[in-house]
Amino acid sequence: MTSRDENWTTSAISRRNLLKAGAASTAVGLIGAPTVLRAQTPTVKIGILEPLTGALSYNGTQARAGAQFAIDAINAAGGIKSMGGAKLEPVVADAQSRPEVAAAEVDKLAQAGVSVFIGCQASALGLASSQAAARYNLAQVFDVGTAEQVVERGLKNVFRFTPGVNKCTSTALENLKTLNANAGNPVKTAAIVHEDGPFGSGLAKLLNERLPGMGIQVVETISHPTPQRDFTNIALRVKAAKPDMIIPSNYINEYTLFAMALRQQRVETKAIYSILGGGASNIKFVREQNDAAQYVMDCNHWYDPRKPESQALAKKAAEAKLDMTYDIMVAYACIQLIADSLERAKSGDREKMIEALASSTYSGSIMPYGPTKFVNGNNEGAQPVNTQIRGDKIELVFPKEYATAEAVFPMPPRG
Amino acid sequence: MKHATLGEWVLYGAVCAYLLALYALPSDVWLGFTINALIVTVLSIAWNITGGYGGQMSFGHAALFGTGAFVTAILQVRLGVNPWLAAPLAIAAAALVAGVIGALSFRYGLKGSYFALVTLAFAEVLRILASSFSITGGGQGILVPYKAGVENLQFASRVSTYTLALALVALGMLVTAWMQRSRFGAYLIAIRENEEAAKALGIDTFRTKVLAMVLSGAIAGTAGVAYLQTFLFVDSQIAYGASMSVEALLGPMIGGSGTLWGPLVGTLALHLLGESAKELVSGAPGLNLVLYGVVLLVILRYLPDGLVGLARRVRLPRRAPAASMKEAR
Amino acid sequence: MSALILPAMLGGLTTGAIYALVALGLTLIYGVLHIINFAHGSLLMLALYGVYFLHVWLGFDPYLAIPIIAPLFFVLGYALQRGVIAPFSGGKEQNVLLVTLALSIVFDNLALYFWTSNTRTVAVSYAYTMVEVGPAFIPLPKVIAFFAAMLCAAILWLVINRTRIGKAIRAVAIEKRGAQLVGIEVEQTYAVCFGIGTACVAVAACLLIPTFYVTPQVGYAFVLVAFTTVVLGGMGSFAGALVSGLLLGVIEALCGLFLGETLGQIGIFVAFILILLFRPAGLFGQRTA
Amino acid sequence: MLRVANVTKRFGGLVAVNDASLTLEQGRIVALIGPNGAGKTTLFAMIGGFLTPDAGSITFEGQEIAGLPPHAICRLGLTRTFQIVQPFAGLTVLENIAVGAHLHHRSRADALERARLVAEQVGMGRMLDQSAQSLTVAGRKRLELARALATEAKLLLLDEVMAGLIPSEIVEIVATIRQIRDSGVTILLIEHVMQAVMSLSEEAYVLNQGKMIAHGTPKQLVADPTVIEAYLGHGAAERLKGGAHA
Repeated sequence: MTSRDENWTTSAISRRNLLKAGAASTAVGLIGAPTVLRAQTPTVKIGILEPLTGALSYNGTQARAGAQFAIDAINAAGGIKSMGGAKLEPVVADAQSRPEVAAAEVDKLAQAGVSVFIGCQASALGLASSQAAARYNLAQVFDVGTAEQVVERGLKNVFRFTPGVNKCTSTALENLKTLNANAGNPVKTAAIVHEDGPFGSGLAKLLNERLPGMGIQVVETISHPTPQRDFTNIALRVKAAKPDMIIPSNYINEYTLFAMALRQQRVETKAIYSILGGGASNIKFVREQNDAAQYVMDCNHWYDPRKPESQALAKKAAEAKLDMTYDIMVAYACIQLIADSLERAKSGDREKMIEALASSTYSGSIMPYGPTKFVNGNNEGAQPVNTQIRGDKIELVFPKEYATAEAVFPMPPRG
Repeated sequence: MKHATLGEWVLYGAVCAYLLALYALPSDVWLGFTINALIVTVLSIAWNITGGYGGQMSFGHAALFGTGAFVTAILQVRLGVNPWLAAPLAIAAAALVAGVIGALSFRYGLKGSYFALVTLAFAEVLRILASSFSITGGGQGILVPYKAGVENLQFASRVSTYTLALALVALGMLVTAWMQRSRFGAYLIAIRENEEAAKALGIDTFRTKVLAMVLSGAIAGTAGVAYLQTFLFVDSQIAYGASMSVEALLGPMIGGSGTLWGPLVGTLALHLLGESAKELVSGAPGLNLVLYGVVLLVILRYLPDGLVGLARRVRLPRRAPAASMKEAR
Repeated sequence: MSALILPAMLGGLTTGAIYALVALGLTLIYGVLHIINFAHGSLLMLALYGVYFLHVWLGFDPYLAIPIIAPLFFVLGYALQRGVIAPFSGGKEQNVLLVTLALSIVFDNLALYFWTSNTRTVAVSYAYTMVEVGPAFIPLPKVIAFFAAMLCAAILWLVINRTRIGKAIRAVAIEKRGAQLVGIEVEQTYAVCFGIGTACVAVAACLLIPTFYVTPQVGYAFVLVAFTTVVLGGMGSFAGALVSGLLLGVIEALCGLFLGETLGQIGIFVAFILILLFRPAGLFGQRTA
Repeated sequence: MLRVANVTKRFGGLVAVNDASLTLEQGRIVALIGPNGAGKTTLFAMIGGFLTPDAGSITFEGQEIAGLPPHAICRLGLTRTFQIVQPFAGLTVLENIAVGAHLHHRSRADALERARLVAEQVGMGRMLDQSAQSLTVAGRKRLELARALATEAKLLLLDEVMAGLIPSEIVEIVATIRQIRDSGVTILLIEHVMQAVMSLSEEAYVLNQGKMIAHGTPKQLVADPTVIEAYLGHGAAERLKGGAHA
């Protein structure tokens, strides 16, 4: 077994606290005698709303782990100093990969008295949860929620720390343009293969609009459902279109099958350039399908691997036998952002949290982001980076200032 | 109609007391939880008409639920129709879809597991269509802008949303109660019990079954509308995914299929079970659903007639069964 | 596009062989016990994990795992029918459906708890060994699966038509009461039947994993198609399951090619609905109503 | 009232009913007899609309009904019962009968009222709240009859309502059937119990291997050699005659 879920005793305890909070409040209502247990040291409750079961449970579980690492690190470093060393206390809730459950769990988080919460991996879940949280003036820091609908609703409690699909696409295209230009523009045609959910579809639309402007013709756009059982056909279509570059955008299972099919059908291209691709930034894919994975490039959420905190996080993840995925990094960074806002707000009050987040200029997270700047809930300081699979590692290759390796573009012909 | 037994009085009394208590002690957690359960209850009531009373076990009620949700969303967002007008149109659309599915299936004599599978397939077809065309938002789904207000059929307060959901459940149960006492209901039950005999007694079984589907579709569509107006977002997976179809049938089957209170009792019980399981094995996601599944198995094993069936067997001790039989005219 | 038709069809045939493999066990269960086994996908998932761990822990090649996994799953299936499905459903068809549904919830989430939702794949050297068939390259494991599907169907046919237990199974399938009267133990036969069906799904898992992955939810990807295959082929017909599995693979491949993969899935379900409406006994079944 | 003319029904290669005809006058009790497998139930199924004849015509009160669906035929006033009883097992006796009564009574109360009357008529007044499942064979046969009667049919097709009953029960049901006829309902019955046929019916048709081989009063028919042969095999009439003389 490679990555058996560790025993998250801390979060288990907090789950019980949540139950207690619920029970206590019921008791309050019933008996009318408010007896809230006070903790010895001041604490600030942070909600972690992730899909821990259901279709998205892998991402959700990883994100929960990342948030927990961050909370442990912050507490170990003395908690929130402006609040007398207050400790962060996670309150974990399972969104079950279902929007209505995500919304209902927000009620519980609010009841449990969280000051802010992070979540919840998929846009559909995040849309539902932030809508519910708006009722409580409760801020939600989005770890991943790329659909632009997230920040188009005018909700004051939405803070998407990571880049959305628009930003990811434009950065990916800029980076691609640079890479292509540096190599003497070998890439002139592209095929897009994307999952048919919110993120893949939105992305494909954008790419079709913008690639031609860069001198790259889109010769094939193929959408597929999740799950898709067989990629032979898609590989064949891609092969027939003879693109210089393939842009896959899907979840890890499909990404794995697609990469295998490309290799099996001997599809030769100059580049596999994925945007928010589920597999290309997943070390598991690299380990298990190493041949198929070589030189695959991805523009995705990724941390700045040179920061000491990043390295400490990587070490912790390895100790916990967890694969280092972007879900962990992003959740970690979101907690960092929250801790910074708490320092400035000097209070766990929800209203003040929203103010503090809205005025944040934080730039100390593990992510390679500029100063935080929320506009309509969208962090304009956020940016994705390019990674590339090299050997058995995922290297950051672009932008230059964070790079751990030189990009190889186009990729060398395969044997 | 038979008289309710002591057990039934206690069970229904407890359910009503719980539902009313939420007004006295409004807790957002419990309100939110119950709103979800009530919306599913409306869908369960729909399923119960065809599945419980009519004996036509559908595995694709998501097709009707999703149509209700999608049509309201499309009318509001794409055509700017007011939700008060969009809702009845969506309900009509769901009824129409139900009628078409029913007419096709019953015209060709599908029943039992064949009917279950064909309804499942219809829901899948709709799911694929919804994720393929831009009118339904393709894969991105449809987000309805949040504009709280009675005129927009959106409620800022939980209590109002709850009242709406409760009213819909009450309405659904009234329709069911009416049906139980009507000729249509008698015919539907007769078909469930023995279709050949029903035909011989002058019942147009095809028409009756299709009508049941239409009625069920309208109610399921109502559930879809309620879902959309509550969560303001729908995509193909939420609307037409298999999980809604399963939710639709679990409640009545656990509560007591073909009974007036079965969908409400069963759905509430299952949602409570789900929550308790979550709290009981907190911190170990997955185990809660294992527990849920195991309890489900135990209910199936020991309560073959559901919770309502259990309640029916609980009588006042001094009243001998024979005596009560006589009284129950 | 036209140059792709033939390779797509060949690809579809090999995918279809997997559908057929998964459906073979299901059609036996459906044909004899007349129940919708919703746990079938979950059993496939469990078998995939079984093969995976045999490979990772003990270095078993997936194909060599067949003689271990298949008997194991026969026992599992037998025990499930005897110990859970039969007693818990009380013999009611609708309850069987719920029992298998509940079982699948239990299995899927046990897997999630113990093995997490990590995607796991088995890296075998021959996954990229390609066989050239006319204009198409087909991965060796898929070619193996294709022929194995035929072999499995043939073996099942022999077991059902040429052995004593097969005779009992057929008798029970046709007339439960009558079989009981002539001294066949119906419950025992049901359990054996469920066991064989489950063993089939285990074999399918061994053949599938070299070109696929496993997660706790992997069963969903196959369960609906498996039902379609069973109905299309005629419940209880192995030849039917084989042919319809292949046919569905081709339908899916061609619809995917011409309608796009998203809309193309519709092909399978439309075929399913049409078959149910116009020929509910399937391509190879006798109409019984 | 009912006229079956040259009706034929084939199942694959098997001809179940072959060019059979019969006529039924209003207000009579007519029996349809014949050995097992003669095609009686198939003929009933065609009259009731459960099967469509391959050839021939069936008219009820001057209207062609061959090929009409069962419920439409029932609404015209022609109701059949089943040889193998088909109760609504989960319902009570009263509810079972009320289903039939609903045909002409939309309101539940009226249908239940009518069902009670019918139950009294067939002697089930004391079993109203018993579940149909718990009834004895005789009870189920009665229920079958009661349900059909509750549709206020003008013509009842009774398919072996006496099979499996003990003699005392047969006496009771014969009386009931006669009473029903006296209330103005015409009756066509399939019956094996010859004693009942003899006492109950005014005329009878004999069906053998799908063909109508004889028609007459029951007395005439028992003396008819073709009928005896149909039941007992070739040469039986001769042997019987010989035996009688010996």
